[in-house]
Amino acid sequence: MQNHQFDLIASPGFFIATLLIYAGGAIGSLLLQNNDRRAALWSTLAAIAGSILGVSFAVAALLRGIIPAFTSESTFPLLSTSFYVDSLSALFVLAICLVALCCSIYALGYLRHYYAKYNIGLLGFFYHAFIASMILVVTVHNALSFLIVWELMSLASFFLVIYEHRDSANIRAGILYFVMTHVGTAFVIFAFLLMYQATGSFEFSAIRVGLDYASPILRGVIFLAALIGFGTKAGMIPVHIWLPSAHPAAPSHVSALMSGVMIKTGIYMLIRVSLDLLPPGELWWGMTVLVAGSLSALLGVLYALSEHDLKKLLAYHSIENIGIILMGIGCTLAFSATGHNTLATFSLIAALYHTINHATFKALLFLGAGAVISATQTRNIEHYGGMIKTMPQTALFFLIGSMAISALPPLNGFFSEWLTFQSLFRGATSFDAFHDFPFILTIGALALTSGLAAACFVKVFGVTFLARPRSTGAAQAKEAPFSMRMGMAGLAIIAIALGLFAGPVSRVLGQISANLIPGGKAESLGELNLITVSSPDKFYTISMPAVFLSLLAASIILSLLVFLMTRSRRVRIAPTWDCGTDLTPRMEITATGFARSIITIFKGVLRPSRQTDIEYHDSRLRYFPKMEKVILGQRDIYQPYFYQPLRELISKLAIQVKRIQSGKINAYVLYILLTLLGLLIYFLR
Amino acid sequence: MTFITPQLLLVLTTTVFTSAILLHLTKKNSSAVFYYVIQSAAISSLLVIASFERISILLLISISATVAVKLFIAPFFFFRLIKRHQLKFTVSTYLNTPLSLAAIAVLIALVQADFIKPLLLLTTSGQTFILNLSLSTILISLFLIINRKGALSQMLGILSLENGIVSFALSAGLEQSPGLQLGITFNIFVWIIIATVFSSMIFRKFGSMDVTALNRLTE
Amino acid sequence: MTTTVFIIWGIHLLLIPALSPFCIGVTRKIKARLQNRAGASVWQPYRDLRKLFCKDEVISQDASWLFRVVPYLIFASTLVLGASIPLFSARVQNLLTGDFLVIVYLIAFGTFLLALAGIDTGGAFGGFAASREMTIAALTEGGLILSLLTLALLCHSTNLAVIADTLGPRYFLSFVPIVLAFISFMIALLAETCRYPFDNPSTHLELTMIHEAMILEYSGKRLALLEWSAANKYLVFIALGANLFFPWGITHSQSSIALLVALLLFVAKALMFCLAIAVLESSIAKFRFFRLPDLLFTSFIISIIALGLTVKS
Amino acid sequence: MALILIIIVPLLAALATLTVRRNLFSIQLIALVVLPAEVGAVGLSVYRVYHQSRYECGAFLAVDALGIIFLLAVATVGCGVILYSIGYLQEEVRKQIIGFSRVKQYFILLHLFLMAMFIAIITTNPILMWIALEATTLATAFLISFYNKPTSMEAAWKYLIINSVGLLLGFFFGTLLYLSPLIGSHADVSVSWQMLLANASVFDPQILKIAFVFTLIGYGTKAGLVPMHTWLPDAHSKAPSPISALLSGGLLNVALLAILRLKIITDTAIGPSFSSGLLIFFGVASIMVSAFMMLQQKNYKRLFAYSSIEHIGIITLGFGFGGLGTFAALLHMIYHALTKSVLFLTAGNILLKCGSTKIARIKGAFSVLPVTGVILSLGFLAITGVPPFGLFITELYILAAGIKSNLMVVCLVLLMLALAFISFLRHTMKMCFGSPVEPTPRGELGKLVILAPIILLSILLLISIFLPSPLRALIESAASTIQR
Repeated sequence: MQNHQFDLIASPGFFIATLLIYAGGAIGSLLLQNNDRRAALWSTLAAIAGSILGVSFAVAALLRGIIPAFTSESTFPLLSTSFYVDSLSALFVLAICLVALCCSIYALGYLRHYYAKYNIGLLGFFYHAFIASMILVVTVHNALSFLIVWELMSLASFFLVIYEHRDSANIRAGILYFVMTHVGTAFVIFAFLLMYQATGSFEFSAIRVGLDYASPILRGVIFLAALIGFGTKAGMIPVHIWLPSAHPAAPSHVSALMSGVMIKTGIYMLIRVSLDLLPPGELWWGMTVLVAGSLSALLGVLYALSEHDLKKLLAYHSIENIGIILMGIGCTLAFSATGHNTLATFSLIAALYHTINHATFKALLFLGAGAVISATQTRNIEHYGGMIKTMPQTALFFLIGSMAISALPPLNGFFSEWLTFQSLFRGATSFDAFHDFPFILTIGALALTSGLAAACFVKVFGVTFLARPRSTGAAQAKEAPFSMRMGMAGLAIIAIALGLFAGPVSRVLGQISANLIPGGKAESLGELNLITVSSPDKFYTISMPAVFLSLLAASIILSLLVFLMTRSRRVRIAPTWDCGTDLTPRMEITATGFARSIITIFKGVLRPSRQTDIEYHDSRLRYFPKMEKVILGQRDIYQPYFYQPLRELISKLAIQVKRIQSGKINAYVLYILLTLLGLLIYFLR
Repeated sequence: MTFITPQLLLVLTTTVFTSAILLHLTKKNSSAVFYYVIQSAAISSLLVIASFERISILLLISISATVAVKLFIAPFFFFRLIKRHQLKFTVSTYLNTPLSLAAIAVLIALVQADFIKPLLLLTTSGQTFILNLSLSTILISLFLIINRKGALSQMLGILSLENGIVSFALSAGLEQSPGLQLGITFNIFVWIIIATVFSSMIFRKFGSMDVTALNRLTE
Repeated sequence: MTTTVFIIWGIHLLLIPALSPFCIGVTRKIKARLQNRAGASVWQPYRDLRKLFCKDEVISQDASWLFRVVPYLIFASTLVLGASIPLFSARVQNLLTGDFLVIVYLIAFGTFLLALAGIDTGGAFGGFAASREMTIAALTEGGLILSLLTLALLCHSTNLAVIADTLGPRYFLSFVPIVLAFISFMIALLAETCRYPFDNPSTHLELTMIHEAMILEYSGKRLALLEWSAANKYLVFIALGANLFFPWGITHSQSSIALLVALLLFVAKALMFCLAIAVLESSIAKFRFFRLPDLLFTSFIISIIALGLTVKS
Repeated sequence: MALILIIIVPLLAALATLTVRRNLFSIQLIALVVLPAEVGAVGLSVYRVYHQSRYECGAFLAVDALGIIFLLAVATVGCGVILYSIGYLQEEVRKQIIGFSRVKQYFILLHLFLMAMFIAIITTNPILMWIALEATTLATAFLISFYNKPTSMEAAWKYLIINSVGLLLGFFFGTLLYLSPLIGSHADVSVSWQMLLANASVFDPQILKIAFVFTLIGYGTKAGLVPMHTWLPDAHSKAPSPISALLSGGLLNVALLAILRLKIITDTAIGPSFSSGLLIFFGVASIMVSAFMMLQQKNYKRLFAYSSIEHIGIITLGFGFGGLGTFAALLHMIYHALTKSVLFLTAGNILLKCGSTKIARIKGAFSVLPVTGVILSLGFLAITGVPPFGLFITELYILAAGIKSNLMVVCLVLLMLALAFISFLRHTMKMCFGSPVEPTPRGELGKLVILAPIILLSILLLISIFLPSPLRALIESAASTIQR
């Protein structure tokens, strides 16, 4: 590999140029805010340009290896704006820019329905700030600058969440999001402060070296604080509560970015902290992450099943997929803590691969959802139906996304779940019986999760796109504009490609992982080539191209054969069999009905709420119901059992504290006297 | 220093102290002002005597200003306030008299405690008892502000507190430059005017001088 | 030599689709006998398929392109499945698509598409069946994966061909986990292939059917493909059970005699499975839908126990 | 010379305003003239201090790096407030809330208030400082009761009494104790901070401790430290908004300066651990109580007032932690002065437009007051420590300075900061979005009332993103003064 070819692209100057384009996009769209069309055009074109630069920078950086760090001191003490784009950072920059590219192309058409309703210039400003701050988050190498850009990212995304501010639900979602992310950041700050205490520096490079002498307890505390802090951003259960309401509130291309990549910055930092800054880790770290991952995955998908709001449902799937990624990270931590370096490297590939995969297919799904929503003006999937006829291409892209997220071969979701499974299998054999069990249970959780995810996406796709339209909105929907379809097509192609070229991609990821795991060698991972992925000890072998091609070949040959054999048969189009009644859209299965059986089975965990409304033909007789209405909802267990009591406790405390301000001036002077005497007695005894 | 004999100092600080206690005991506003005048008179004579040593024009001005403010202007304002609003008996307290006295006893006991000892080293006359009395005056005056519900009594409490501090300073032998003394006196003068204006405004707005009526801001 | 391997490959590829209607026929015949009926001939499924291929087709006006494509994709997936699993010869160890997770997820691939096709026509039955099918499939997957994982861990490979090849010597060392895993696997088999107590493969009563309701709107060649795919899936499961849990008779030899013997042995094992399934089906009643999860969770738990008992290598 | 100018200009302005009869414009003109004079004088002093480290002017007036930072903060806020007051009072006159005589009274008192604060900062004499501070109390008492409502009378009365008690008891008494080593030396005019510092070694440590406790409580009352803070929310909420801004952005800091001056002496004599323990205690108490109080607030001006208590607590905490904390606390003080005055000024706009200080009565600030709404939300972000505003980084510095010695305190403060953020967020969101409770025409009130907060906010943003190195050098030298 002639590395110097990429020197120009993988240079700090190029990186800064990328950021400057985003800055220009942000300021430009703010300046153009009086003209919707121009602001939209400017902001999307700038974002596309910036993303292309970002993608090329990241690719070049990945191919070239490490970029020399570049640091510039600021006038603030301890704060330096230092960037260090190692391969892990480059990978995340790539993911961010790739998704941002497709989302921006999509936005070209999507922004149209905001014209004259909301301020496009502001949207452009925050959109650019958001992307730029995400890129900074994954490249910055100083804890203070990191915290600043991290907060800027939260801030920008907060404004994007409340962008459609005339809906008070969005404001509430934004508040919840900002509160949760701020509390999460408090934990992050705590973690970094502890690191500062141990090392006396906020530079990552100094922390990395300095923490070697820190006590295991301190490291454990830092790890837990980081897990909670970054877990909040990533949407880990039980600190996920902001996610299902915040992601749907934002404009769809922003939801795609938030779900696709923003929550991954939490994953990035978790990897950075637990594998780069903190090691050596301990076994219980891995186990904790595994448990958190299993819970998130399983509960996330169950909540998604009981959801009828399309974007909310997708948001819950983000929680599920974060859980799967966490499983991979948990394995990595457990392996690296016990010296199984090769296995750790392998597991990290699984986590990273799923991170990228989820970024692509979840962004794809959100973009699809955005297309559907802007066509029908509702987020309730019960009001869709039959849209595969009105929006065939959107449907195809959405189907690809659905199949990918359901981990169906030969798409990319399958491969990363396969990797995660394999890591867990290795975990189930590498430890003593006691420590094996978490792995076995996690395998079960993952198996159940992927099955349920498939069920859920049958529900989503079936109810949204198939059968007959259930509302006039769905019946009169129009296919999305060209640019929106382009955005989705881009992501769909990436999703297919990531499945097909699993070997080479894994090799790149293996290199990244090996850089992070001390003693991890990319060479010891076994074959990772275009055709097969296999372990050195032949524990596993798989060939994604073979799966893909055999399915393709079998289908083509089969169709040809059948076509040749049955050319003479006629095909007649007729109404669906209706048992002699008039078949109306109301007789189709609804999303509620579809998920009902699963929800009933898991009602112990899900605690669904049910609201029935029966109307009788004869209210005295009550035997012949005229109409029965069942609304299945999901009872939130986190609010009433954790957050609500916490809030009440704080309110109670606040009310008690309020008594200090009693309004009586005599009491106020008494405070002064008592403080004086108290202090005198305490200090001068 | 020669002009202040320990005996004289003792007599005067005792007067200050006693009038502070009497401020607690009285039920009539006019007599409270009267006790304050007595207290101020004691302080003023202390100031006058202390300044004999290094008499100067500026010092003379500052002392006469102090005397004027404390002995004449303040009572004048207060009596006018009482007269205008007929405030004979509005002196009410949180604690009744025995309990107030008990609280005062506790405060005086505190002043005798060990931790206050280092302060007593400040004395130049060698009589720690005098400093003790001044400290007690300070605390008792503070307690007066806490205990009383009347605006006038609170004002008197603050002034009495100031007197206590001055008596402490004088008995510890601290002196300020006359210029600064003038500034302080001017401050107190303005303070008395403002406070009187306020209390009469309060009377107009709230119909009484009872500060417990001022309880709307409670958040 | 290459020609032999090529021939073996050919047989391997075609064995499942060729043999599967026969297995269905045999199972039906045995069930009929157990019900004191004469039953149709074991070749009847072949005749049915031919008849369906010759018929014209009626497609619902509400159906989309998905409805038309799905039968081909499902059949293709069963073909890939058949080619990926060990059947009778160890000469063609499939190391490309033979991972057991690929098998499980290819099965899920078929289920997913079939459920979508069921919804696509907008009839009440299709959607209803799709819901049930996905519920069962979701809950089955865990048991299936974990039971196969038990074997994989015993053999230290997740490749089915390797498992079938290497499990034999360790069989009696780990008899208990294998038996437990087998029980779990059998439950998954019944669930996935729409057998009693999960589904009634020969029902025409709307309220009980799952698989039949999803393909209710299909006719002609597409129905034939779907019926055939279902048969393929049935045989794939039987082959998995026969070759993984009873890993004998797969030959390494290249001689045509040995191959023939192995082939016959495989057919015999498959027929034994058909018999066992038929007997099992005849001796139990269909479960109420909401009792099925209990059974599936049982399968799940049993395989977890099996995993716990596994001596890892 | 510049120092004398700093004091003389407001005095002259007050006197000139006194002579004005029935002419609003002349009063405004006088106020406008004060601005460049003050800016020039302060700028000159900053220049001198930056180059000479200390700038003296006669026996009584001098500034060092520590003083100049406070002078800078107070002067900046003061200029912003004067500018704003011109527009604000004009609007009030237009709405017939007040008459001409009140405007005159307001400006006289405002100038005197500024003058008193300037004196307190640049004087070298502790007693003079006390006098100046007491003068601020007296000057602002009538400003707080400006609207003559019962509640504003109540607030003013409480302000007067509590501050008098605090200052008398603590500072005057405490200062006396600080003067104790000079007994017998007949120190006349020349008592100064430097002299006290030079004599620090002759103190009895116990007396010094008592003295510090007294001064901390005395000045703490003025600075609004819990539990002596009780006057603060009342006064801030009832005063005219520009005065609230000046109270928060100026007065509290001046009181802190006095604490710092005495802390330096105490630390020199008995080591820093005693004072830092006390400062941490009051800092944490202030942060905790104010965080909880903010949660239940129904009145936005009170909300801002409690936030001032919180930030004074943070600053105190920073001084208590020492090290990097001192630097950060000084910087935090500047940032907070700017931010809080911006917030109070926007509060003034909202109050004038919507006529209520209740949070529940204010909705849709964005739609009614587009610019003020934006400034309010930016101010909210700044005050809760969200980047890019500087309070974020200074809070981090302060916590970082404390994590080594006071882990639990840092944990607690982190939680309380999050709580404060939550309460602020809830209240601000309620005010910014939605549609107005009563239909109010869209539009700002005037140019000046937007200009002043915008200027202050821009200064804040500028020095948050890029801290000028002279400023940093000044703060560093001030920090080294504090912890020698």
